Formats: sequence, structure tokens, C-alpha cells
Amino acid sequence: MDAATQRGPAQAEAQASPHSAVHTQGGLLPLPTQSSLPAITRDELLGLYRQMALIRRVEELAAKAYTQRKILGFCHLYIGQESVAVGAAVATKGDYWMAAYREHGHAMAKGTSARAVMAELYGRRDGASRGLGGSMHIFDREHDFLGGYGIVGAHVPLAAGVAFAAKYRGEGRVALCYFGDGAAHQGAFFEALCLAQLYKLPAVFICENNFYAMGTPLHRQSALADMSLRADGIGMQRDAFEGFDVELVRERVARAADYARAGNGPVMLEIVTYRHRGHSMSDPAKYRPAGELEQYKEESDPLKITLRRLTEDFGVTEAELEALQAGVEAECEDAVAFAEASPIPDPADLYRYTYAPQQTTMGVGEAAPTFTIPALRAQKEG
Amino acid sequence: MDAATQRGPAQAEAQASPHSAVHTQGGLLPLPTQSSLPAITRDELLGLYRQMALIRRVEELAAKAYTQRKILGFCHLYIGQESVAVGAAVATKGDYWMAAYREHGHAMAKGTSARAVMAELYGRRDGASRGLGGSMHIFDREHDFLGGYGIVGAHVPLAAGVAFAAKYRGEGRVALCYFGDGAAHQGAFFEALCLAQLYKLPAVFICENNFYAMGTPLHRQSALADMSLRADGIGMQRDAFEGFDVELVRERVARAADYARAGNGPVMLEIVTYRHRGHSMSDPAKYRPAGELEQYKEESDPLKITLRRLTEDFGVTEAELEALQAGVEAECEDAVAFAEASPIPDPADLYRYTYAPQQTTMGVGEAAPTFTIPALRAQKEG
Amino acid sequence: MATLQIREALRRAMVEEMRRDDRIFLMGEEVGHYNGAYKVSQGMLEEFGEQRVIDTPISENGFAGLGVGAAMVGLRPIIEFMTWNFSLVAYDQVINSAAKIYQMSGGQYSAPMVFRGPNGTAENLAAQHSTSVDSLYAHFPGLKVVTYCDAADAYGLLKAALRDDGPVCFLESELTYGMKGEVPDEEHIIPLGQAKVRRAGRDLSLITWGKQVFTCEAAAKQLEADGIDVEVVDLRSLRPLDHQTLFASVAKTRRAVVVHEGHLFAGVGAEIVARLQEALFDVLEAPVLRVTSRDVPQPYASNLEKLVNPDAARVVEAVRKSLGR
Amino acid sequence: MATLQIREALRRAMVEEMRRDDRIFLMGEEVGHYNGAYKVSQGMLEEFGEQRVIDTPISENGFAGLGVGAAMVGLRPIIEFMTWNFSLVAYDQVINSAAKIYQMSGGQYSAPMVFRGPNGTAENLAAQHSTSVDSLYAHFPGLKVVTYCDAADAYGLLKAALRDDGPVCFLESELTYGMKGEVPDEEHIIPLGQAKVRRAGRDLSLITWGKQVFTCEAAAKQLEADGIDVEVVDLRSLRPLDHQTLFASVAKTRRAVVVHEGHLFAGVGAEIVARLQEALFDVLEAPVLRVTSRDVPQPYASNLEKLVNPDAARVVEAVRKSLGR
Ligand SMILES: Cc1ncc(C[n+]2csc(CCOP(=O)(O)OP(=O)(O)O)c2C)c(N)n1
Ligand SMILES: Cc1ncc(C[n+]2csc(CCOP(=O)(O)OP(=O)(O)O)c2C)c(N)n1
Ligand SMILES: [Mg+2]
Ligand SMILES: [Mg+2]
Repeated sequence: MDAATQRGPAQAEAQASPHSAVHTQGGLLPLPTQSSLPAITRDELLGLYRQMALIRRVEELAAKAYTQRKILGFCHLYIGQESVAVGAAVATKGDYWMAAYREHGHAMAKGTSARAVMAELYGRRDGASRGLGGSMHIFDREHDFLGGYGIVGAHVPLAAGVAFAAKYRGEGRVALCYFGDGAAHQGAFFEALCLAQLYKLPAVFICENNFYAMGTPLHRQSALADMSLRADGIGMQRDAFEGFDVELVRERVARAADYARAGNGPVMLEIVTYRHRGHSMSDPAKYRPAGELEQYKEESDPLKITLRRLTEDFGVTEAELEALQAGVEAECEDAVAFAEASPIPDPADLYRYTYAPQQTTMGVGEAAPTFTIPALRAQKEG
Repeated sequence: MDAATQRGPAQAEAQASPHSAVHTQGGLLPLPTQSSLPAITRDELLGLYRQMALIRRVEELAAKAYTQRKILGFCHLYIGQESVAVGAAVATKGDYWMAAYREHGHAMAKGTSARAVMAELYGRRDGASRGLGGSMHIFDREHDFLGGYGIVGAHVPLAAGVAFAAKYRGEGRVALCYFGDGAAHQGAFFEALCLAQLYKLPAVFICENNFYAMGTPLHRQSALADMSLRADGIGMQRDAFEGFDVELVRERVARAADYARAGNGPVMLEIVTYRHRGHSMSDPAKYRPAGELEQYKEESDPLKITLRRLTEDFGVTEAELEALQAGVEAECEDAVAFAEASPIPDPADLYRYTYAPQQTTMGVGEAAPTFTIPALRAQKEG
Repeated sequence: MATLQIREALRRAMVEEMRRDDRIFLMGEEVGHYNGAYKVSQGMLEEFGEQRVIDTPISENGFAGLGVGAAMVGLRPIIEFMTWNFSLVAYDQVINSAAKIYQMSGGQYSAPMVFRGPNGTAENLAAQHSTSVDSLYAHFPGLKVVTYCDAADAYGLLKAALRDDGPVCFLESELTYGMKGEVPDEEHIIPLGQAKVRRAGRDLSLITWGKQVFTCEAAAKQLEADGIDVEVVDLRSLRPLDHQTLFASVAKTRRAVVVHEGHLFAGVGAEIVARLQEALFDVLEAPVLRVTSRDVPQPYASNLEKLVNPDAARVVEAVRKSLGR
Repeated sequence: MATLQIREALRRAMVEEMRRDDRIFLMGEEVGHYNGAYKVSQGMLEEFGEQRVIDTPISENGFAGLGVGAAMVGLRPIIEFMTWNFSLVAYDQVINSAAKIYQMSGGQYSAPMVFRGPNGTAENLAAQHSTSVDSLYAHFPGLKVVTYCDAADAYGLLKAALRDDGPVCFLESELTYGMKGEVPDEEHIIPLGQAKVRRAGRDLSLITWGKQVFTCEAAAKQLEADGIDVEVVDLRSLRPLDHQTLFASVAKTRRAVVVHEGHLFAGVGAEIVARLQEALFDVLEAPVLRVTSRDVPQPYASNLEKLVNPDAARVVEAVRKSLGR
């Protein structure tokens, strides 16, 4: 008989110990099979569609500005993947989000204005990060959008830390972390997931598997096709699905967030998606097999899928859609105008953000925050 | 239907591509159910027993010398785990080995003399690493024992590199890498296994799960009890078993090495074991639950188990065992005497090993090694 | 005044601050149930519970990053590296996350936190366990880097680090955890960025930090016997540097030797030399010399190991060389 | 003489050496099928096949370590970091494995290999993609650290690095990959550790390396117009340092300014200053000054970014300051 199932005394102690983590085994996400969300309404879906359309249009205009050298550096567009961030936002409005460098869409889904995004891309003072971060480092504290990171995989531990803080303070909030299929090969990713599972942190790790890490297709990166299987090696719950339909994303991310919020521990999701553009503005993306992009654009474009549903199932009219599109267009033009008009950063900003100004007192005996801290390893009985 | 099983065109290309890695899914090691080794003989088992007894005695004498401050720094003893290295050595004599800092036993199992080990612990010129490495960095090139490493988990990528070289040159050799349950939480470990699986390298990764990483028991480190399950998140074959019986280790490691040597790719093994001493010489190991150590010593001591088998099943006599023990004792005493007598390093050694002397010519147009390099990603058909 | 071991002084700083401020937690390998690999956190699990004194698996990159994330949303982590050697696997998180987050978010998020643990050599720990990380962290704007030599400074500086609103790398020493010293009974906070003149002298300034302060003091004693009167300056904070104290000392003595553990090449000592020669070019009567660890990986054998780190004899020799006598 | 882009010169060095020596392979992200993120390895997959030009997943720590292991048993890996920024996640492997293996094995195993990729800033890449790693690697004995400014040196130095019997960190630049220069048609190997005087001058020595050589040359031109005649020394190899050329230049001019990208604090420039003032104390007529990147994380916005790195104006200013005119 294998020792794997029949452990010695240390294991016996583990079961008895009040400190022991529950030894879980990963698998597809169990109950509830449905999320706590009400069924989607016509208006809600229309809103999600508008949000996706807005993100796409902002990205298109960013691409244009990039070719005009008004936006510089690296610029990674989210076109084709909009349903993931927009669908996920529904059930996680009050939660924390973090993403990598392809994050313009995530920021907007979480509430950042097109103006703030565009001005940041332009490197202007009114940008989300005051022009210091640029395309890869959009931050928006007001909407709990915690950035925009450039070292692949390195923000995943940070997200675990945010989830840790949420649990530490008993906030009932969840940390959502977005990263790519390529990032699921970084040690930082692995360590973060192990820690999150050990401490049962309220986190949802979302691998947006768009089949490519720069020019490297999945099968030349990985011996596994489904990145969510990583969770099995960690003992974490997982779920995997195609994310082209914003409604499905909404439902499945809600389930995962519910699960994490209820104190069950983290979840890893693989959401299959596809980017229509190259890795960044400088990538011609010649590595795709012939016809692949066209097929995805035809069959799996999130905007098309939702548009069809709106017209076919919800009776949304041509006129309504035109009005919506006009509104999007106006909002985007306004954002570009705003960015163009925004001043470049004050030269003094160069030195202003190296060290945070000292807020805390060095004084003796002064009070600092105290609050009730819930148990880190809340035991799940039964 | 989940996308996880039904992938888009990129996946289709993956299957068609001549470069594609085989997308495996981990699981307990499949065929062969038996290794290619012949059944163990009386003499062979006696030899393994002697080797285990030698390792234990060397460790005991090292402990003694440590308390006399003849051995300094960190010193991690292998007592209780001897069957793992000794059993594994049978089927991997010509192969490459690497281990962590608890490696005195591995070195000896691989062929390093007790003299060379003891002299290294003493920091003497005749030590395996000439006194520069000490307890944690025993190297023995002659026996393809590639060390002794002190950064937890960091040698696992190195072992993948050795396996890479073996494959690159078509050597038919395997790289064995030993590490602990604690190491299975390091990003380096995860990345190395992913790479090994992607390139189907001839490597066997052996997690010696002794239930503790320093003072931290497994259940406070990990949400999983069986570290070999890590392989499932990588798509690697795995096996897990108790390693107290040297015969079982011999058989199961041989199976894994056969599998890797045949070009099937790497294997991850979890071998359950137990250390009788503290983490290092300075650890009183007070963290064990009452009775645990005693129980392991009683029921799961590799030496006791093999001794019983020798006397009960192979009719080895008391006299034979006494002679064996006397031989071990003599060898160990000789090793200590050798170490004591060996000179301390030449002061010039301080500078001698910072840069390897230039062996290669900087001359123009001179020949360098050329040889036939087999395909990296040998396709397994069917 | 209580007499405390340095480990007790460090613990007192952490305990007092944790009592005062619920945002602070301690996380690292063996900090809880084992009471710390070097017993710095002895008893802290008992007082604060598993919520605030948190044992980790061996995942430095992971838990260093976890600390940054927690700090960004308002907690104040203490991340213990069992030793700073192991921080090299977490280097990216300290540099690219902790040090840069405030700037790259345009000032929206910062990482008020302390990374701490023993730095540099202990005894016979060989190549991989003897790295001095001083310059590796002090190189980067966004970080502060602080160290101490005695119990009172350990206490007062760690308190200040725990109240700082950005990331601080706090460098301790395995070899001096047991060293005793007087620590004020009342609360005591030493602002970061203040060097301390440990010994006043006229003839030459020994600029140093960490446990090499003691090497310098020993050298100073030896030199005294020969009528050479050196000043010993403990920098305590490597970033920010206390230029005022540093320059004032050398302006007075006109000669300096920088003494530190760790490699010479682009070490913090090089920075001190570069700044001194720039600020005091006309004042210096001799080149500023350095006494550092030898330019080799640390060997195991004691006879070789003893040759590596600065010792009083090498300091004396450098001082004599500088003074030409 | 052929006129080659720097990326072509680097490629030619790799290709020639790989033809000559089957032990060499190239591994990294996008080096094969994508032909290199910056097209340095264009066409190499086609010539050498997937066995020797190997695409990796995004696992720098893993494949840097894999390279060390392969080198230990006789291969000669070229490990490409897409940029050196990403080497920070692999820092432990370069320092604790590659640099130390020869010493800690008592000379039994070494790691003859080249780590290479673009270093330092490019344009508008912000905080996490603009790190200069020079001092982080040059700090450590066991490593060599090499860089170049033009195509001929890129070719000749990479050839030497590929024949070296230990680990070499080879620092390239994204911004100059497309820069053209003459490269000898015949095989050409420039021994590591030899600086090059790019421009002879009498009044002051500009000590520099990498693409800042061009900044210095531009400054030299401007100064020439005002009758100030500066020498420009390209160090090329940071470890080992060519003291002879360095000291000879400054002994002649009696004044020096060190110019480099990357942070000031404990940068390689500090080391140069420390060595110059020690070796040439009596010769120097003014303090050795440094012009480096500003002590801040790199910002995105162009107007701020332009303030960070050394430019000709800042070099001119420093030279004038040193000369007092
Ligand atoms: C540690 C690190 N290595 C390499 C890079 C360069 N790089 C930037 S994005 C990228 C590909 C990431 O792919 P994936 O995670 O799938 O995300 P996607 O771009 O598809 O959204 C690479 C290799 C980096 N930024 N960080
Ligand atoms: C990266 C790193 N972190 C921490 C340490 C300190 N350390 C040395 S051994 C050890 C425990 C390792 O446990 P395990 O891997 O289970 O091996 P075992 O000692 O049980 O053989 C720790 C934490 C280290 N050497 N390296
Ligand atoms: Mg991707
Ligand atoms: Mg263990």
C-alpha cells in the first residue's frame, strides 16, 4: 500500500492539531453549482456590452495614438479578451483587483475612466498613475484597482498579500488576480498559490489563457494544455471554461468569488480567451497558424457573441445599439481630447515619488490603529 | 461543455506541430510495474545493509566531532533516511546525483569514501571538496556526485540542466535530484519540474518527505500531504511510497530511472522517510509530538528493517553481522584518523578557486568539441 | 536601563510596536512555533497568536511579495528572512515591487514594511550562507537600509523602521544576537539616517557599520597604545546616509578608512569613498582606504575563513598606511 | 570589413562559435521560433535546430539554473535574458550557483557559460523595465561582467566570453541593437579585461562603458569647441577591470569623470572612483566626479524620463566643474 494515503504519526498529529490546515485536494469547483447572482437582465447585459465596446474602442484609439508616437514604450492591447474582465467585474465590485501589463481593460472594467487610462497612456499629469506608470502600470486606488505590473508572475504574490489583508481585517472582500498562461510558469505564481491555499486566503486567481506568451504558443511552453490543473498540485479548487461569453464569465467568476468570500479558501480559474492583436504594439504576430485569428474573430469575439444575444434574445434594436455606439464613441473622443489637453508631469514629480512622505508619527506613546483580527486559519469543520 | 477539454485552433496546431511536446497528464507511475533489476540476492542486500550502517556510523561520529568543535558551521545528519540514498544507488550507479545540504549519506551511497566525507567535514585538504565546501557542499566529480547545496530548492534547476546535458549528448544517463518536503515549496523547484517535463528530460526528482522542514511539520507548510501530487499540476508522472525498506526503494527508484532513461520524460517521486536527529546539530527538535520519534525508531528504522530481513529471510548469522559491524567500525575510525591527520588547506587556496583557470584557447580558428546532438523533443509516437 | 541581549532588544521593539499597532504582523520561516531560527521572536506567537505571528513554508519570493501586497492595502508587515542570503530568491520582490510601487503607482500605493534578518557571515557557513547584501539593497532608491551594532541601537532603530512609511531593509547579525547591552527602559526611537560617533578621535576616521564597529573599536584601542587617536563612526543607516556626521568627522581628521563586511567591488564602502573624496578633496591628506571582505566566495575551512573578513590587524595596517607611520 | 548592425555582430559571434563548438547552445524566451525578442538570434533556429536553439517558458530562475547544471557537466550554455530586468527573478542562480560553484566544489565543477541580454533603459519602459544591473553582478567574485559600445567590440568580446571557462554576464543594449559599425571579416577575439581608449585627450578622462560611450564622445566634441580636450576610456570589462589603461589615462590627464547608466549608490562608478583616488591620490587635481542616472525609479513620461539618464549636457557640466572653467 502506498504511503501517500497512509501517513505516519506526524500526519496523525496534523489531523489532531488545532493549527492544521485542511488537507484539501484540488478539483473542479464543487458546490454551489450556481452563483448567488440573479439572472441577468436586459439592461445589465446591455451595460456589460457597452463596457466591452468602450474598452475595445479605447484600445483601438490607443493603437492609433501609438502609431503616431503619442503613446510610447510597451503597449499591450486587450482586444478580444474584454468579456473576461467585464464579466468578472459584476460579482466583484467591492473587491480588490490586480493585473499584469495588459491591464487597460481590467482598469476600466473595475471603474477607471477612459480619461484616466488614456491620459496615463499619454504620460500626462491627469493619468491614472499621474504619468509615472504608463501603459503597464495603471493604478486606481479609488476603485481598488491595484495595478498594472511588468514582471511576469510577480504580482501574484502581491495579490495573495491583498487577500491576506482582507482576511486579517475580516473585510469579507476578495482579491482577484489576473495573469496569463505564460505567467503560470513562474515560481512566484506557484509560491503565491501555495501560500494562499495554506492560509485559505480569499483570492481568485484568474489565468487568462490566450494560448500565447508573446510569440510562444502554449504547447511550446507547457506540457499541460489546461493551466488550471496547476491547482491540483497545490490542493486548490479550480474551474476552467471559455470566456468569450460575458454572461458565462459573470456566472462562473461569481461562483468562485462566492466560494472564496465564504472562507473556503482560494480558487484558481483558467479562462480561455484570445487576443486579436499582437503581444504588444511592436509584435506583428506572424506566429499564428493561418486562419486562426480569423476563426476566433468570427466565432469567438466577445462583442459579437453578446451582440447576438442582445438582439436575438433580448430584442435590443438597431437604434438602441447605434445610440450606445455613439455614446461610446463620444466618451472615447472625450478621453483622447482630455489626454491631449492634460499637462505633462511637473519636473518635480521626478523626485516626489521615490519615498512616501512620513505620515506616521515618530512620537513616543502615541496610539496607532487597533482592531479585531480574525483567526488566520479558520477551521472548516466537517 | 468546458473549454478545458475542447480547445481552439491553437490546440489543434499543437497536436499537428512537429515541435509540440506531448501533453501529458500526471499520475502514478504507469508501466512497467516491475523494474529491470534482478531479484535481490543475499550478498547484495548485505552490501546495502553495510552501506547504510556505514553512513549511520559516519554520521554518529560526525555528531561527536561536532560537539568537540572539530566540525563547524551547519551540520545536517541523515540518520534514519539511509535507505533512500542506498536503495536508489543500486539502479543508478552510472548516473548523475545532486542533493541538498543533508547530503553526507547521498555522497557515500554514490561512492564517495568515508575518508573524503569526514575530511571535508573537518575542513581539510583531503576532503571531498578540499575543505572549501564543508558539510553542505560535498562534491565528488569522480563519482558523478554533483553536490551539496545550501539554498533550499535551488539545485533542482541545476539537476534539470544535468539531465538536459545527458539528453543533449545522448548519454543514456539520468540525473537524480534529492530534496526535502520543504523544498517543494520553492519556485525554483516548480520551474525546474515544468522545464524538465516540457523538454522530457531524463531526470528523477526525489522528494524525501521526512515530515519536517526544520521545525515546521508538513501540515503547517502545505495544504497537501503528498508532495508527489505537485507533479499532477505539471503533467509529470509520479510515484509515492514509504522508503524505510531499502529493497522497496531499490525497486521503485529503478522503475522511475528506467522510465526516464527510456526517453519517456522525468518522474517525480515522493519517498516518505524520517530523520532521527534534529534538523541540524543545533536543533534540539522539541517540536515533535510525544512518542513520534520513538515510534519511527521502533517500527521504521531502515537498519532494523533490513537487519530483520537478513536474519529472518536470508539466514545471515550473528557472526557475519558482527564481522560486518567491525568492518564498518574500522572504516569509520580510519576515516576519522584520516581527517584528523589531513592538513588544513593551503592559504593560497583562498584565491585559487574564485575563477576557473582558462583551459580553452582564445586562439583563432582552433577546433572545439563537435558531436552528434539528438533531438531535444523526441516525439513519442502513439 | 535594562541589560538585554540584542535578540531581546529586537524582540522588545517588535512586541511594543505590535501591541501599539494592530496593523503590524510578523511573517517568516520558523518565526512562530519554533520561536525563531535564532530565537528573536521567542514568545511572540504565544502573545499575538497565529493571526499575527505567521509561519511560512520555504517560499521567500512568495511571502516577501505577500508582504508587499498586504502593505499596499494598509497593513505593516515584518517579513523575516531566516537569513538575508535567502533574500536573493526574493530579490525581485524587494526591488521591483517594494521599492518601486510608490513611484509607479504615482504615489497611490506604498509598501510600509520591514524586511529583516541576519546578514553577512556567521561562522563556517561557506559560500552560499555568507553573503552581505548591504550594497544590493542600498543601491536602489525607494528602499531604506539600516543596521546597528549594539542592543540600544537595535531597539531604537527597529522601532523607527517599524514606523517608517516605506520599505526598510533591516540588517541584523547572527553572531551578535547574544551580545548584551544596556537599553533605556522608556520608549526610545532613533530616527533613520543618523550616524553615531562611537569614539571621538583626532587622527583618522574609521567609517563603519554593523558588527565591524567592534573590529574598529578594537583597532582603535590598539592604535591608542601607539599614540594614534582614531574616531569611529557607526553609520547605522546606509540609505539614507548621514552626510553631516560623516563629512564632519572626516573634515576634522582629514583621513578616513572605510571598514565593512562584504565584497569590495561596488560595495557600500566604494560609495562612501566616492562621496568623501568629492566633498572633502581639499581636506583629505591621504586617499580613503577600504578594508572589506576579500574578493572571494566564503570558504568553509576555518583557517581560510579567518582570512576573509576585516579584522583589527587589517584595520590597524590600513590606518598606519593612511598616516604613513 | 563588413558593416553590421550590433545585433548582427552578436549573432555572428554566436553562430561562429556554435559552428565551431557543439557544446554551445542558446536558450531563452523567444530565441528560436520568434527569432529573438530583439532579433539577435534571427535565423539561428533554422541553422542549428531545436536541439541547440531552445525556446523556454517564462521561467528565468529555472532556465538560468538549468544552464548552470548543463555547464557543470561540460556544455557551454548561452542563457539569454529577454532583458536583464528579468534576471532579478534568477538572481539567486547567477550569484549562488554560477558564481560560487567552482569554489564551493573545491575546483571540481565550474560553470562556463554566458548570460546575456539587453541591460539598462530603453525608452518609456517605466520603473520595472529599466534597471541597470552592472553593479549587481560585478559585485561578486566568480563572475565576469562585460559590455561594449559598438559592433566590432560586440563581436570580439562576445566571442571571448563564449570561450571563457567561467560564467560571464554580457550586457547589451536594446537601443543600440540596430546601430551599424565595421566588423573585421576575419575572426576576431578581444580578451576580456581590456579597456579601450576611444579618444585621446589631455585635460580630463571620461571613464565610461556601454552606450554612454556615445554620450561621452558627444560631450567631448562639444568641449573640443571650447578648447577642452578630454580622453574617453571605454572600460568594456567591468570585472575584471583593466587598471592599467584606467590608471594610465587618469595619471596623464589628472582629472576624471565617471559616466554610467544606472543608480549612483554603490554603482560601478563608485568603485572606479574609489580605485582612482587610492591609486592616484597625489596625481589628481580635482575630485573624481560621477554622472549617473538620477536616484529615482524610472518614470514613464518622456519629459521626466529625459531627466534621468546621463546626457552630454550633464557630462559637459561635470567636466567644466572638474576643470573649474
Ligand atoms: C519575468 C519576466 N520575464 C519575461 C518578461 C517579458 N514578457 C513580457 S509579457 C511576456 C509574455 C507573457 O505571456 P502571458 O503570461 O501568457 O500573458 P499575455 O501577454 O498573453 O497576456 C513576456 C515573456 C517579463 N515581462 N517578465
Ligand atoms: C531559500 C532558503 N530558505 C531557507 C533556508 C533555511 N533552511 C535550511 S534547511 C531548511 C528546511 C528544509 O526542509 P526540507 O526541504 O524538508 O529538507 P530536510 O531538512 O527535511 O532534509 C530551511 C528552512 C535555506 N537554506 N534556503
Ligand atoms: Mg498569454
Ligand atoms: Mg523535510
